[in-house]
Amino acid sequence: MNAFEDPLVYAILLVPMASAALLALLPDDRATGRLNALASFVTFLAASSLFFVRPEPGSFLIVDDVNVVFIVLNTFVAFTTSVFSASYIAHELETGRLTPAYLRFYHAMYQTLMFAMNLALLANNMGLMWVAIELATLTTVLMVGLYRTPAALEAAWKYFILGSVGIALALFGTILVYLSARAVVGEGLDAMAWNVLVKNAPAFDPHLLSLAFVFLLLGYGTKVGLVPLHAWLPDAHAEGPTPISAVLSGLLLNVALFAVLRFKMVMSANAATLAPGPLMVGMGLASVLFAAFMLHRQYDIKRMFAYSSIEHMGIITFAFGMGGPLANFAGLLHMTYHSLTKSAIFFSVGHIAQIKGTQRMASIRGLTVSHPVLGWGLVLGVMSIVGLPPMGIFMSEFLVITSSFARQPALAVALGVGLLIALGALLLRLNGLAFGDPEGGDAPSHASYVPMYAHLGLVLAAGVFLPPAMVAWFRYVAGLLG
Amino acid sequence: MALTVLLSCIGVLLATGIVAVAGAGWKGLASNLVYAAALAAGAVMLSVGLSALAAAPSGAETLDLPVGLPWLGAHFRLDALSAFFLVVVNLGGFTASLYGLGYGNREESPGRVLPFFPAFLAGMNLVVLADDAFTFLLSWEFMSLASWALVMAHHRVHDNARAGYIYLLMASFGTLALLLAFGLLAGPAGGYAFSAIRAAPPSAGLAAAVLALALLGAGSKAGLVPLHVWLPLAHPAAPSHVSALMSGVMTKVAVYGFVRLVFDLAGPPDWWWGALVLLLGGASAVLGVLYALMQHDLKRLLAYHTVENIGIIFIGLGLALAFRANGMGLAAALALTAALLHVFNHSLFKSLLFLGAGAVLGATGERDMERLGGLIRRMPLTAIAFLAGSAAISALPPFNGFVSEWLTFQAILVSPKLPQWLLKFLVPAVGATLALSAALAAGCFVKAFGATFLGRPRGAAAQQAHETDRASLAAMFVLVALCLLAGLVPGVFIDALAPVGQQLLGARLAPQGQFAWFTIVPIEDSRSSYNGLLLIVFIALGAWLAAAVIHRWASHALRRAPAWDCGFPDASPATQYTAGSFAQPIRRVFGSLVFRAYERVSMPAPGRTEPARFHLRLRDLVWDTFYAPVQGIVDFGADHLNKVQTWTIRAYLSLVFGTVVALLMVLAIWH
Amino acid sequence: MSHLSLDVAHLFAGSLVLVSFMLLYQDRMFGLLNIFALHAFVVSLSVAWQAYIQFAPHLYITAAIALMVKAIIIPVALHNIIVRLGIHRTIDTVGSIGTTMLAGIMLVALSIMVMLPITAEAGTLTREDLAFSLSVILLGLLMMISRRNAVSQVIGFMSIENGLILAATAAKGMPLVVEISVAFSILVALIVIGIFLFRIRERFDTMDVHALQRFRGGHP
Amino acid sequence: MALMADLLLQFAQMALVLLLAPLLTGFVRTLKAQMLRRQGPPLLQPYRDLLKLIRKEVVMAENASWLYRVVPYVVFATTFVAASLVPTFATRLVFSHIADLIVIVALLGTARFALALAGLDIGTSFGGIGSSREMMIASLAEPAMLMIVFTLSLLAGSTQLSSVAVFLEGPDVGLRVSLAMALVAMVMVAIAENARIPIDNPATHLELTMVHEAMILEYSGRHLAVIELAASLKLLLYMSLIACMFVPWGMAMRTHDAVALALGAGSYVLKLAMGGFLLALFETGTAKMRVFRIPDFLGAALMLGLLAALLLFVSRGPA
Repeated sequence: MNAFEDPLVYAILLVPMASAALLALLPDDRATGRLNALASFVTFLAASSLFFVRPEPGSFLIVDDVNVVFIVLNTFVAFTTSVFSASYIAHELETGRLTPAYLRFYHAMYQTLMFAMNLALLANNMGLMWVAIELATLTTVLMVGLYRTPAALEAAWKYFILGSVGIALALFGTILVYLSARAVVGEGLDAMAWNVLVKNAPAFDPHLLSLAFVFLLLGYGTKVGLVPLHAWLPDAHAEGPTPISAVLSGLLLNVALFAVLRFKMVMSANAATLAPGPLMVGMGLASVLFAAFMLHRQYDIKRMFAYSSIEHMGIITFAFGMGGPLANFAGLLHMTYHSLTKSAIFFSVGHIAQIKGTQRMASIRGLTVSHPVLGWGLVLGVMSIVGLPPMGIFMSEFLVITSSFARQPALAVALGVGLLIALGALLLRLNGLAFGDPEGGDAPSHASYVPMYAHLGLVLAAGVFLPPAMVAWFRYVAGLLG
Repeated sequence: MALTVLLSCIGVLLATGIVAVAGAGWKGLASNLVYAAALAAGAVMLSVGLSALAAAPSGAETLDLPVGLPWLGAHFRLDALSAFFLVVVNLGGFTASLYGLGYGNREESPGRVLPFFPAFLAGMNLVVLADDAFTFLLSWEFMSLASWALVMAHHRVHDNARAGYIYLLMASFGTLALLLAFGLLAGPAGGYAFSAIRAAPPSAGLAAAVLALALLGAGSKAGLVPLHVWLPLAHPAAPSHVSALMSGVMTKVAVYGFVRLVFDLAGPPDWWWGALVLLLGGASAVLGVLYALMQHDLKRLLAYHTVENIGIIFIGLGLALAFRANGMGLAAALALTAALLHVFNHSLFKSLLFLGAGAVLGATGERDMERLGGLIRRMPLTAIAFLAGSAAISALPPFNGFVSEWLTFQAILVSPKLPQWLLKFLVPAVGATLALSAALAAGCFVKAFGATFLGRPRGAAAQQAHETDRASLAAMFVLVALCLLAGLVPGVFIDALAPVGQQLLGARLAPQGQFAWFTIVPIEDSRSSYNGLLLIVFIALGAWLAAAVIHRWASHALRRAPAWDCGFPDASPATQYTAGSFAQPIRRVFGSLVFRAYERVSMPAPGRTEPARFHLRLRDLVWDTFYAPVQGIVDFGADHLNKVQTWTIRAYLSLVFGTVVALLMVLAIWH
Repeated sequence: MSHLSLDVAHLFAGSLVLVSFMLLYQDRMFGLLNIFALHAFVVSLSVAWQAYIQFAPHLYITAAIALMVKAIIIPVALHNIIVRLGIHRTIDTVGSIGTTMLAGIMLVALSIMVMLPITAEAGTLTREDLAFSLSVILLGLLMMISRRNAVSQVIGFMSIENGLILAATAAKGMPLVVEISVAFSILVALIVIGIFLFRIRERFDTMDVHALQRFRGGHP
Repeated sequence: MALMADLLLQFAQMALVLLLAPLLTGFVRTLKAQMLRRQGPPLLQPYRDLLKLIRKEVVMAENASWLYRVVPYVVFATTFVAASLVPTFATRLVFSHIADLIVIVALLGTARFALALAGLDIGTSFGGIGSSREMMIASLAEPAMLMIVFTLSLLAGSTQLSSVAVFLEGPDVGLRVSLAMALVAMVMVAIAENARIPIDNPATHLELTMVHEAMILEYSGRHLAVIELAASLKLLLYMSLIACMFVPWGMAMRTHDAVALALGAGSYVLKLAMGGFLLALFETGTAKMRVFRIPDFLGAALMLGLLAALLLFVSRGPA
């Protein structure tokens, strides 16, 4: 296998690394935010160039139809989030919730996280991917605990422990996959390279593969936040800085799910293995229903949307579990739309929490009256996340339900009911948040609405019209996913 | 060609909405602009629809756009059915916009109305034109969303937020049902285009499921009992011209959805489909009007009447299904014509009534009839319009409401020819409910008109009321004229509907144009016939005769004197009958059965001075039966799952451990 | 590869499972530490043996790391922590030791059952080693959930990790083993530091339920 | 020429009902009086009343609106048209195509609607009582009436009164249980609709018991005259409805020659006299019932009507 020669791809990895080091050293707390955004932007440019150049896969890194969209999406959301984070963090400094020292740490960690996630997406080696995801977990753990409140520490600790166990399980699965591959491909790096694995999967030992998939699903599923492995997710979202909640929901969950997908491709290439579908459908459905009910008992705005993330991860897992070109396509679409929408929601939530000085929904009212731009942004976001047209999520949910109802009526109905219950909860809260007579504090905040509306605009546009190239990639991947 | 025009009009509407977001700043200008644009677009689309309906037999026109679902695109189709509903939608849109031209200047929060009004119109038009499942549902839900935003326009008013919430929840429920229906029709391969579905109609079992889902989906939007709960909350909450659109037009779009699904896509019906639809229709008709009688909020009363009329429409549709299943083409055409004609008529007089209610609301700021009264003197023109509307909705000849109900009765009278015994017995019973609801509706509108416009003003607001603006009056009187027209020369309208029957059933009524003096003869001359025109002529002649005779010979003396007060002079308007007391006898008759009504009068002992008290408790059985349990289940589940949140990390780890072990066991067994 | 070498590898793997059981059995804090040190020592031995029979010198690094970090440094560190934070010297368990042991035996049986159908050609000594390492992992999990005390839970986690190292080294010629073991050592180190920093005396579940309620936004 | 004759016939019937209506009312009153051993008013008293009324001045409440003055004419016109469309002495009159049975019922509904509105217009409690009770009664009477219509038209396969009459006069009817039920129901409805005892008492002005009279309490002079005329027209209408639906014999059906017409007219008058007599007999025989017993009475009528419609299938078997 030839050496991997492409400066762009290295840029995607090196820019975050370098800027992380730089940001860790820079004392000035004014420029860092902008620098952070700039670095993310450069990364995004480098990533989007991958639409046009398609380098040869190497033994450690690879760019193929499977990950190109996710890399671009990842870097894009990272960029917009960094823009949002600049305005968010400025406010945190003013209110003194964060000191410059922590700020440096925060930015360095932010870039490290980006590096880790890009690496996980680009990795052509499952061991490398594992290391990258572990690194991402560690950084987010540190970010979640950033505020040092007892609640934040508790959340971070819980996240850390559960994440570590998950990581351990995932590693065992990885080892098993390697073993099953070694017998066919032979020892060495090839036995861990995606492109090789997918090619030779039919000859692998089905039992080892099945066993491996169980561990991988549980291991990376912990990161995805599937019920019953979800326990860390709501606290981590609620207690960390909002930009991190946005990145967690919008990107890290996707990355973990992406890992699961990679392995599912290997699985589905081998006919004799235990069908992964039922497992995924079961966990997905469980997540949707569980989250749907839990949403009715949320009083903290960020926790609520964290649970909605669990719900949507459930939908996506359900779709991939269902399999078939339509459902897989829908799942990929849903991954994209969800990360865009959910991060947009967290952007608005972040500003709202800053303006109102609280995350308790009971004391936030009438936003469309007091802060129209922010309030309507939130309304739009929630409308989109519950799957109301013309936003894109409607399209993916339409495809999931219709395509699965013809095959598994009961499951599709259960999914629909779950969606409906969740919708009920979210809309009920939205009523209180956005409408009625305004209530709650009104601290000044130099919010930047651009990222939020950019995301929503994209979701809206995608709901009406999808670019053919994207469709082509997704259909190809959907085919691979079996 | 026609479709291009229509879609560009829709595009204009959407653009207007977006412009309105920007231009919400200057109030008057923006509102005039938006409503003028909506008016123009409505007029154009109305004319297109009419011409398409006229030219319908020449076949359907289709158009594809490269948007929406990739690899499918957005399909649009203009056939007789959609042309007819296009007319209904845009007629309502036209008049509502006309009203809006006047109302717009009174709106206190235009920023929350103007962007969504044209979007709402656009959504309804798109639904009618859509020709694939995705576009259909997208437009359907978009329509719901836009109307939801309009319901929330006055979100600070008490209960409006709740109304909007329940509305959006029920709308999503309906969409889910339709989603599943289309999932069945399209199959796993995903043939979402209606043409593909027509090409491969579902098997009998699937078709039955589709019917059930269509009833849930379209029925919930149309307000079929027991799915109607959101309707009387949401429709009144919106600004009045939007209420007119929602009640008069959007429910009709829902009927369109049902007809499209069941008559066009679901393949040949089974006879019991008709029975099911008939039952639901009959229930809606009676319950709707009974609920309406118990209301004292004018707009809510009107909303409940929408439920009643939807019931009447579905009775017609059910009959059509039953006849079609038995291959009785002509009878089916008759029933369908009756239903569609009632769709048209109801859209007319319900819009009219809501606009009238809006005028009253604008003039007095009151929706509560117990505080109104005597408005016939303060706002005579509105009173005339509202009276005409009331007469029409009470199915009084010579107005249009009577014609469609008369046709429905004629269809019912064909039922003995049905082979199934169940239908034989069911149909006359449903006829009885239809008659009952018609009679009760008359009572209800005597109450509504009497309490609002007649008698003496019950409050200061009613005393200082002023006649509403010109544009609103114009909108109302356009509708009055149409109501009369459709009542006097129904033959013309029946003939206009013929292509729809031709398309859906392959049968049509005898062309009514052939009969002299605009007589309508649905089946045959010796069986039944009706002539509204001559009827009104005779009535006019009779009235004129009496008047002439009297003014020839009688004394013209007229003296104004106080009304007879039994010798207890009391000027207080509180002594007159209120809406509540008017409905009391009927409540005594039906209340205990339908509402579990409970009355208690506490009379002070003789000689005591404290006032007597009257307690009344009504219960909404539909809510208690169908909705409260659902709420209970959700709360139960939420409460119990919620405990998981406060577990310890060790407990969570045990969860993980348990999952691992369980899956390993699965694996071990699978080997 | 001689028969003997296989048997020795097998012996180490088996004895690791045995030590895991000893961990489960132990209910005194310092005794636990010592047994864990033994656990780590056995792992490093087996890794070293693998390095020897696979002629894979880089595995010696892994062995060395295991020996250094887990057999010496961490036990000592934990010992200090226990002394510093004045943690109870006895471990309160969930359910009796006996039932825990029983569960452990079932887990071993389960892991063997799961591994049985794997074809031998997947690699020499793969099946047995996998069965053993899987049982070590499961036993570690069991320990984590059957102990109420942070230190012993950490030890449970580390025994899981030992099982993973065993599996990784047994998988002949697997790349990145060293990197992975390094990454893991960092993870463990962080956990230990976390215990120390956050003063997590008794449990992972630090706060009482009402506090959790508050954190979970439990009150409207 | 033939058309002229037809028109003539039609107008003859119109005139006939207009002229006969007060006479029928008077006839019933006189009969009742004599059954009560009273002298009673002369037969032509209603005509005198009408003339008297239209010569009196109108006393109208101060806040009566324009609606109040229009209603009497509307009520009269609709009732008159309805009455003149019911075949009396001959079927297949030229205008019979304008309206069928359902339309006639609906026309009466229009009249009632207008009258009830007038009752509310002044804003006194009497008008309110009258209107609300009237609508309550109607809400049960109208469906009952329509059920009867169903029964007959299901039987005759037509809602066209002429066709119904022809069919029922024909040989292939025989005696039917459902017909009997329909007749009973019809009579009950007729009593209710015409505000006769036991539903209402046209003679009383005791506030708490009256229904129809309460609505028109404020009317006087020519307005009252028109309303009274309309009331007696309504009575006549129901009589002739019953006559033409249940005892169609003697009407001029096939031919419209002089003999047939004379026969028809004679039989019609005879039927009216009979009906009036029975009505008087019934009214003297029973007492007025409390207002809230009325629903039971009319509910019974409705059930009878429905039963009649359903029994058709039993007595006839599948069509």
